[in-house]
Order: sequence, then structure tokens, then C-alpha cells
Amino acid sequence: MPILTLIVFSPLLAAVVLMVLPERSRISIRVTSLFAAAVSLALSIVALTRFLDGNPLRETLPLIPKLGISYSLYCDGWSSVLLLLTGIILFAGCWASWTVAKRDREFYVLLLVLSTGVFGVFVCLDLFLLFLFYEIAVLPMYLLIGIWGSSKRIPPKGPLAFAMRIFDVGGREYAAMKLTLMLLGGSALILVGILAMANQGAGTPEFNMEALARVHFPRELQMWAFPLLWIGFGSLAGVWPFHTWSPDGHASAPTAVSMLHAGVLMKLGAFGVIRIGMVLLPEGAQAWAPWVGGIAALNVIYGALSAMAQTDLKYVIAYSSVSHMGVVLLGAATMTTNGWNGAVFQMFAHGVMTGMFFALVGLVYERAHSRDIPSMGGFGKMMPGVAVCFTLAGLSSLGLPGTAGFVAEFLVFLGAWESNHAAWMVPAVLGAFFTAVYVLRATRMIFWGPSKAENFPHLSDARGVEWVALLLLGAMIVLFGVWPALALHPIDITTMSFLPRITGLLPH
Amino acid sequence: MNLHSLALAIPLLPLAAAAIVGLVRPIGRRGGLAATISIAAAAASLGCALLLLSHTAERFVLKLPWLPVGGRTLAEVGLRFDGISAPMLVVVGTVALMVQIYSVGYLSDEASGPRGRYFTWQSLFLFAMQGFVLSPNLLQLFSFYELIGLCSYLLIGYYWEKPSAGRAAVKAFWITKLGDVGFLIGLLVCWTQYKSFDLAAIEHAMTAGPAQANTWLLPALLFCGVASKSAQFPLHVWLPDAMEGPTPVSALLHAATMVAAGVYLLVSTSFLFAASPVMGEVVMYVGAFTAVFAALQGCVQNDIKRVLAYSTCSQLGLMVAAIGAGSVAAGYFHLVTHAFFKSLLFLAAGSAIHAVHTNDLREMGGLGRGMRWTGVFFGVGMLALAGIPPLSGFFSKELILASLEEHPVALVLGLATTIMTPYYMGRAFLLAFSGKPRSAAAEHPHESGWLMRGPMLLLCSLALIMGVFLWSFADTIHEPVHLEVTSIGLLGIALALAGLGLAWVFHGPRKTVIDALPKSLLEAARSSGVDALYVFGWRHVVFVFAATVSFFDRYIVDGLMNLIGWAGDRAGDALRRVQTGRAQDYVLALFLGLLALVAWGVWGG
Amino acid sequence: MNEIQFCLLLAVALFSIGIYGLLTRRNAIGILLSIELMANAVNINLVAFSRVHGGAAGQVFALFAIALTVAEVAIGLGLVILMARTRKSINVDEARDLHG
Amino acid sequence: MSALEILGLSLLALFVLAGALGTVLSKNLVHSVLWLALALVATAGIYVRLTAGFLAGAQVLLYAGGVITLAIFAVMLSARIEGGPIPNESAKRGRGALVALAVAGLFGGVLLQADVLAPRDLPVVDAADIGRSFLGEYVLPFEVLSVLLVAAMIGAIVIARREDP
Repeated sequence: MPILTLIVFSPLLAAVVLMVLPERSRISIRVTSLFAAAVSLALSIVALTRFLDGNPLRETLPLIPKLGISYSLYCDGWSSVLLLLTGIILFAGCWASWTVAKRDREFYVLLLVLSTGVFGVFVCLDLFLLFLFYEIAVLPMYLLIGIWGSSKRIPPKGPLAFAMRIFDVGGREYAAMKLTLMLLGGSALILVGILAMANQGAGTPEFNMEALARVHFPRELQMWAFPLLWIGFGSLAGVWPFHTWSPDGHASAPTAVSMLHAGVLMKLGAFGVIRIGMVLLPEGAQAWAPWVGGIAALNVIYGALSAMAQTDLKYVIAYSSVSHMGVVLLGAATMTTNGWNGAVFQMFAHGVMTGMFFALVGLVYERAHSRDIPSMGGFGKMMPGVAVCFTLAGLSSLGLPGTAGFVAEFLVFLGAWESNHAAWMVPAVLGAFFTAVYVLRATRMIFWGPSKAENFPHLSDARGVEWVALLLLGAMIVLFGVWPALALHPIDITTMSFLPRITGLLPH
Repeated sequence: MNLHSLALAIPLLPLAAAAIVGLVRPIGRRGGLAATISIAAAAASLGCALLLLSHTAERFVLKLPWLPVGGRTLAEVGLRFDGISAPMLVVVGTVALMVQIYSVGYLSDEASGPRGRYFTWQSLFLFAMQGFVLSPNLLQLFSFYELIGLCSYLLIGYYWEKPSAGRAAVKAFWITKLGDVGFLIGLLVCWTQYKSFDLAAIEHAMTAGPAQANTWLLPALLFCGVASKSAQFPLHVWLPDAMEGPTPVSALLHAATMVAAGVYLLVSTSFLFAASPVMGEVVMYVGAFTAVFAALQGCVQNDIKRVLAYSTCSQLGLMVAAIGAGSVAAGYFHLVTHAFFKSLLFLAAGSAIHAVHTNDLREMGGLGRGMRWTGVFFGVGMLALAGIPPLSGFFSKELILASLEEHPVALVLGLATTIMTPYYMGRAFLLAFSGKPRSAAAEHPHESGWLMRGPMLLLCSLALIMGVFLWSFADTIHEPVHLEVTSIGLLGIALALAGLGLAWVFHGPRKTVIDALPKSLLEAARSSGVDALYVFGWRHVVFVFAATVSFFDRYIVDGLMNLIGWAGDRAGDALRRVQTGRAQDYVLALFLGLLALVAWGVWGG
Repeated sequence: MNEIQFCLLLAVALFSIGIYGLLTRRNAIGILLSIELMANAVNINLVAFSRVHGGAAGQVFALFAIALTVAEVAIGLGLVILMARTRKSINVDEARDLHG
Repeated sequence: MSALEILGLSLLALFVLAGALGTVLSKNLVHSVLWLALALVATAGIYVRLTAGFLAGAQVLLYAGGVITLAIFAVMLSARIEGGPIPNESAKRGRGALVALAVAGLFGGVLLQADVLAPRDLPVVDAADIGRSFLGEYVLPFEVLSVLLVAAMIGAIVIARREDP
């Protein structure tokens, strides 16, 4: 029973089925996609358990032998945890987009195709196929944001205003276009990196990652190939200069799309940097580590500070995603066991957190039709449930012990302190503090204080359907905060198998 | 019922209560039911604590691996029961139970819906506090430390409709989080220096292992955490604002337990501070200075709860100073006695506020006649705090003064505090309970019901007889303590009486003087610069910096991306003009290409 | 400088005069005539080399070339007439609708 | 080569160049067509000089006969449609001259340096040989050419057909 193939392709299958369904059947569309999401989620749990008791899943099928391309899926510790994350976020996303009115069938089809791409990248061993899945994951974003998004004009200001005047900055078409172009630009670099690695072997090119891991690439190749992969995947993971698509993209995207995008797609980028960049090009990674770590630390502080100054709720959370992804890359750059464990765990923790955040913001936006924080106030009276969930997600993002956010950040800080760049830890810890500042400030301004609910007529708490997503994600945050070993154990096993290649010796 | 399950029950019972009341909507909605559940859990937890107190001989530590790293365990989670944690468990349990019972009466006139939320947070706080007391390693101490901060944030913000309450709650969380940043960095330093977070392991490594290089770093960072939660000098600004919360919350958190968590942290890691004398000195002087500074502030406040808040801050300063000077027993015992009489004072003040519906001393006056019980309780608390002999305050204060003997500067500061404390407490007592009533509500205040007076009665009796337990307390925490009559001791008593006299002189029943100090000095003292510093720091430094970073990101970095787009657009436009539409231009281009090719063919490569 | 070289040089001269005419004439017919000249130059080349190497191939292809050029002129003039009829002028400069 | 032959050849070359220049430079369109006729006939002479008699005949017949007459027709027709003589001036001369000179210079330079083979006395290729190669070795291009000519005819007619009113 090819479990991994089923996980990857069940959303795609559902998408095909959706195509066939008659136009008006709202319920059957949603049920089919929920069923597909549930199948993937359940099977990813099976994959995790199979990995834990020793026989990880592996499926291979030679596709183009002459070019060394084969359909080979393998689920190690990292992939199983990230599969679980994708399953959860997809399941919650399907629930959260229950109220999509306009052309909901196409919405669900694109959402499912996107998640197939994501599932594919996490378990694929073949670089060529991985790149294919990567593109499948990125391209539907354009349509999803362009058609179902929402726009908020941003007046062009500052020295480069002339350049911004010809685009309607902040609009959904602008956001969709910018997001897709920047990510495709990144993926072009990735392709160059992959091809550089692939035809190193004599004769036929070799795309299988495990085979490439055994090849010792010449140092010069690693020196230029690694930054390509870092910038390519990094632009998806929100590395500093290439992160500007994230605020606009997430702010204009509909709820479920920004849940999936911030929650899972950004992890694709970070996963790519570590799994492909660092594991296959160790010397390059070690040489460029100061840069990766430095920019990641900048990311953390930069994201936190700019989040603090935003007045639009979705922008606050988009910038916080940039900041938390900085923590992930910082953990990766430390090249220590703790750092890597922390980085992958932060991917999981932040995925769940941001998923919940965007689900809540979607609920608030649906009822208040405004994302402008200063004009909101006292929503706690009308929507106590949402207020509590928002606070929980906020606490996890600021790293309160007992939530998943703390464990991840603690491990990354420990990794940073142990690595030979202890200085990175200072901006990271400061960033965590600033996260506390802007999260609680936003919570207070929206949910507490005297009720301004009169100019928001139909404010109401989350209804039955929407509770599923919130409860599921909230439970995940607390469960992995109180007992992190559930996810940390498989991650640790895989880190131990990868790290010696980098440091030559397993640090203490 | 072996000891392990008893110890486990202490934190888990309140957690269970919090979960039931919090998650099960129907129970949460009915205030009364929620109250009974959480009080029952608190009582059971206190029962276990008392049982454990009886045989503190068996010290045991339970451990469970929590975080794996490279196959081994990075950190464990578990319980530590020994001489140090036993008394604290009892103190926290008692005060929490009393406050919860008291809150039933105090909140009776409010809507019953939110009370479910109130008792959830109360039980959650009790779980966090007991978990903190029982933590065997620094990481777990830190985790529960922040959970306590969360509960204080939630409880201060109980009246969240009031904007000032919301702001105070967030301010409290931020400043404690700021201190915790230091604590977090301390954890990292601890891991690199000792390769473990376990307190016992660290102590063993320090004594047996190689001498560490800079032993002062870890204690310094830990002290940051202590300073924030126990409101020491630079980080104390959140405590007075925390009075926005309901009074029982102030009694529980901001008098007895939460603020004492920092001191308890000092007590349980005292071997680290002992290892670096420099750090000891720093801690002592910070503590002493905080004591005097807060006491001075206390003298000029007109809000009864703020007077008590500054007094707590000052007493904490004394405890920290004592521990810094090396005598853990003095600090710890003062913590225990202070927990009882300060929570008593808060509850009494609460019942007074409950009667006249205002915190302002200027609108109180002559409540003693109408509220006899509350007057007596407040009086006993005031005397205990002032350090008048038979009461418990006297013993712990004498111990502290004794511990400060070798450090003249700290001693002077300590003595200054011992004279100011009775003055401001006397003033508060006289203004509130004696003299002529100064407002309509103060004319005929109604005494609060038994639900409120019962807990106060128990705390009052504890405040009276606690001094006797000094010696049994001393040997549970295995610290030698000797209290004899010394010149410093007598001076302490004299100063206490002098302080009370001063209060009587200025604010006696016949006098109508509210503020003894001249107006200008009053304003200067009241508007303490530190708070303004924080506000300035936030509004003009952090927020401006954040705004510039956000502007930079939106209009420069993002602007550059748009510039690339714009350049692409312009380049496309320029290229468009090359296609002129005239056939001859194209033929010309054709021939130029031909020429170039032929030329390259003839002379080129 | 033998006879063949002379003919080739003549062809080059003819070719470049054709180019000049092509680039400078304003009316379509003028351009067609210049193209004729260039085609003619090509034929001279063909014949010159066929004179050198013998065999009928050179002349056969010259004939083909001539036939093709004639066909091309026929179509060209047809277009010119169409252009004259629709645009009322066969000035090449005015026919620039396909600009960018 | 005897002096007489050289004189003949250079005279023919002179006529060809004069014709070409006339076509390209003359102000009147009809004159430039006539100059073209001169140039074509002169090249026929050169073909004769290069022992390609049949080709000279074809050249005169096709080019001078066919193309010139067609051109004259076209000139007359478009002059009538346009009402008035067609302006035949040329513009951007500089650009045209530059390119022409460049091409001439480049190709001429290459030619002058190249050592071209001298004409050897080979059997003269007469019409019969050409006919035999048309239907022998090159029968396919011959047939394709005929198809092309038919297509060109039909095309020209369709293009220039006046909409019946």
C-alpha cells in the first residue's frame, strides 16, 4: 500500500473529483476536499509512527533512467513531522474556507493542488521531481490571491514613490503578481543549483538526494552553488531582502490561502535550505553560515520591529511570520544539534501558530470587514472565544513556556549560543521580546478596552464550523508545548543522521 | 498515599480545577459552581502541602526526560521536594485558599459570568506557583516563572473593559518578560558552563568540578529575572499599576506569592550567589536601595492599595538585601511572615474599599467605628509590618537587620526603611479608620460578611503567632539562626515606635492633615522619574525605531522591488520604439547584421 | 585581374547600387526595381563561376533564379497596385501601420 | 584576352553600371524603368561574353521583355489611380550610401585579395545541354518551379483584382 504516494496525491485526486462534481453542490465540494485532507492527515500520522518504530516508508519507481530521474519518496524524521503539519493546516484550512462564496469549486481545486505540491516536496528524494512539486506548490498562489484576495491601497511615499506609482501597491493583483514573480525568480536560482549538483557525477546526471549526499562536491562548486540554493529557497522562507512579497501576499490572500502559505509554504523554503542546501553542500554551508545566520538574526529583529509599527492586522501577522522564519534559518545556520532540532521544531510550531492566527484574522475580517487595528476595540465582549484563541496563538508566538513556540525558540537560542557565533543570540532574544510587545499590544487594542463594537454591526463569536480549525490548532500548540518529545524525538534522530556530515563530529 | 503522589497532587489539583472550570462552558458560566470547584481544589492542595510539611526529612526528586538532543536528554521535567520547597508550598497554599474564599464574598455583587473566568485564572495561577516551587531544574523554574507572569497578566486585566486595566496588565507582562529575557540568557550560560540545568547537578559541579571562569555571569542574569518579578529598583514600575486588578488578586499575587517567586528563586539558587561575593554585594545594595526608594514613595501615596504596593516593593527589597548579605534564612522567613500580614492588609483594605467603593484615603476616614473587625485586622497587620515585638514581623525584621550588620551602608538604608514603614502604615491606618469620615459613603460603612472576615481572621492569627515558628522553620531549611537582643535590635524597635509616633502626631484622629510633606516635594516624590523613563523609552525610542524600520521596509526595500518592476516596464517601452513600422529600417538592420557577420567571418575568430 | 574577377567585381558594384536604391527609394516600384538589380548581380556571379567550372549547373540555376525573380516581381507589382488602390499612394514612408 | 575583347567587356560593364545608377538615381519613375532595361540588356551582353548564349537570350526575353513591361504597366496604373505622376525622390541618402559603400568595400576587398581562377577553354554549354539537364538531373526543381510560377500568377491576379463594383 504506497502510503506516501497516497498522502501526496490524495489532494490531487480530490481536485480531479471536484472538477467532475456538478456546479451547485456546495456541500459535496467541501466534503470531498475535507475527506482528502483527512486521508492525508491520517496517513501522515501513520508515516510518523512507522518512522518511530524503525521502518520508514520508502517508494521508488525509475522514471527516466538515462537522466537519472526516478520517482522516489522517503519519509524521514523531518519529513514526517512536516507532513503532519501540512496535513493539520490543510485540514484546518478546508474548514476555515467553508464560507468562500465566489467560485468555491475552483478555490478548493487550487488549494488541493497546492497542498499536493507541498506534500511532494517534503517527502521527495529526487531533486528534479522535488523542483516539479515546488513549482506546483507555488503557482496556484497567483490565482488564489488574484481572484479571491482582498486589497487595501497603500499610498506611494518615500524616495522611490515614482516607481510605486505605476502599480496599485497593496492591491490583490499587485500582491499576487509580486509574490509569484519573486518566488519564481527564486526557483530559477534553485534550478541552477540543482543542475549544478546533478551533473557532477560522471556520465549520466544523478538527481537522487541520497546518492548526491555521498558525492563530495569540489569546494569551488559548493561555494557558489550554496548561495544560489540559499537565496532561491530563502526567498520563499522570507530571507531579508527577498521577503517583501510576504506582507503584501499574506495580507491580500484569503484566509485558507494565507494559512497554508505562511503556515506551510514558507517552511518549504526553510526545508529546502537545510535539507538540500546544507546537507548536500556541507562545505559551502559552513563557509556561508555567518551570512545565513547574520541575515536570519536581522530577519528576526527586522520582522518584529516592522510588525510593531503596522496598523493592519494581517500585516502584523505577515511580518511576524518573517520574524519567526528568521528564527528557523538562525537555527539552521548554527550547525549544532540543538540549533537544527530547534529550527525544524520551530517550522512545525510556527506553522501551527500562524495557521491559527490567520484563521482568527479571517474570522475577524469576515465579521468586521476591516483589518485596521486602531479602529477596532472591545471585541472581546462580542467574540470571547476568538479573543481567547487569539491570545493563545499570541502567547505561543511570543514563546511562552507551555506552548510549542517556547521550546522551538529555546532550542534555537541554545544552538546559537553553542555555535561559534554566539552574538546571533542577542538579536534573536530581543526579537522574541519585541514579539511579546506587538502581539499583546494588538490583542489589547482589538479585544480589550471599551467596546467600539457599535460601528461593527454584526460581530459574533465563531460558529460551530469554524471552531474545528481553532480547536485543532490550539490543541496542537498546547500539546507540543507541554510534551515536545512527540515531534522532537523523530526530528532528533534525523538531525543526528545529517549533522555529522557538516561538523565532522557530533557536538557535545 | 506515598509522598510522591502527594507532591504530584499539589500542582495538579488546581490544574484540573482550572481545566474543568475553563473548558467546560456550563460550569464556567455559573460563577458559584466554578468557585466551589476551585476552592475545593485549593483546599485539597493545601492539605497535601501540610501533610508533606510534617515529614520534610525525606527529600526526593522525581525526574522525567523532556527534551531530547543527539540521543541524550537536554532537559527533564519533574518535582523536587525538600526543606526549601516545603514551607513555601504551605504559605502559597494557605494564602491562595484564603484569597479564593474571600473573593467569593468580594465579587458577589458582580455578574456571575466572568467569575468563572476569574476562578479559572486563580486555579491556573495556583498550579503555576506550586509548579514553580517544586521545580527541580532551572528550565522548569523559568517555564513556570513565565506562566506566573501570564496569570498575573490575565488577573490584572480582569476588568478588561477599563482601558487602564488593559494597559496595566500588558505593562506588567512586558516588564516581567523583559526581566525574563535576562533569565533566558542565564539559562544558556548555565548550559554552556555546567552542561545541565538541574540545580543539584549544578551545585555538585560547582563544588566538585573545575572552577568556572566568570562565576558572576549566571547569578547576574538570574537576578535580572528576580528583579523583574520581585519589583526591584529599575523594573518595579509595573507593581503600583498592577493595583488595577481586583483587590483579592492584589492580595494573592502582588503581596504574598507572585512577587515572592523572585525571592524564592534567589533562595533556591543561593549557592550560585554565594559563589560570587561581588554579585552578593550588588544584590544587597539593589535590595536596600529599592527598600528605601519604595518606602519613600509609599509615604506620599493617597490610594490605599498603592501605599500597600510600594510597601510590598520595599519589603521585597529588604528580603533581597538579606539574601544578598548571605543570610538566606532571614530573607526566606521574612518572605513567609510578610506573605501573611501583607495579604491580611490587602484583604482588609479590600473590605474597606468594598464598603466605600473608592481606594482614595482622602474620601475615607472614621471607618473604624462602623467596621470594627476590618479596623482590628488592618491594625494587627499594620503593627506586624511595622515590626512591633510580639508579632511575626518583628522576628523577621530583626533577623534582616542582624544579617545587614557587617555592611554599614546597607544597615543605614535598612534602618531608614524600618522607620518609614511604620510611618506610612500608621498614616494609612489613621486616615482610613480614625478621625472624621470625609465622604458620604464613609459615614455609615457596612461591615463585610463572614465570607470575607473568615479568611482575614485566620491570616490575622497567623500574623500574630508566626514568629514562634522561627526556629522550627530554621531547621526545616537547614540554616542556623540565632536571634539575641543586640543594640541593633533595640534600635529597630525604637525606630518602629518612633515611626508610629510620627504618624500619630501628623495624622492623629483630631488632625485633618492628609499630606505631611510640603506640596512641591510631594509632587516630585509622587511622579517617580522611572515610570516616565519607561514611557519615554517606549514612545520615543522603541516605537520611533519600529516606525523607521517599517518605513524602510515598505518604501525602500519594497520600493527597490517596485523599482525593478518599473525598470522592466520602462525597458519594454523603449524596445517597443525600435519597431518603427518602416520596411526600410528593417532592411537596413538586415544588412548591418550581414556586414557584421561577414566581417566577423573574414577577420574574426 | 582576369575576366572572371572583373565580372565578380561588376556584380558586387551592381549589388551595392541595388542596396542603395533599396534603402533610399520612397516608392514601392523604385524598391522593386532595385531588388531586380540585386537579383541580376547574383545571376552575373552564377554565370561567371559556371564559366570557370563548366557544366550546365551554373546556367540552369541562373535560369531558375531568373524565373523566381520574375515571379517575385509579378507578385510585388500586384501588391503595389493593391497598395495604390487602398492607400491612394505608394509612398513607403506612409505605410507604417505595423509600428510598435 | 585581346585588347578588343577587353574594350568590349569594359564597355558592357560601363553600360550595366550606368543603367543601374540611372535606375537608382533618376527623378522620373519611367526613366528609371528604362534605365533598368538598359542595365538588363547590357548584362545579357556580359552573359554572351561568358559564353552563356542561351542565358543571354532568356535574360533579354524574360527580364527586358517581361519585367520591364510589367513595371511600365504598374507605373501607368498606379499613376492613374494616384492621379498625377508618382514622385520618385529618395530620402535618407546618406544612410543608404553608407551601407552600399560598406558592402561594396567589404566584398570588393575580399574579392581583390582572392585569386580567382582564370577562364579555361571548356566546351561551350549550349541550349541542348541545358535542356537535357532540365529534364534529367534537375527535373524536380524544374517541376517545382513550374508549380511556383502558376501559384505566383494566380496570386498576382487575386491580389491586384479590383473588387467588381
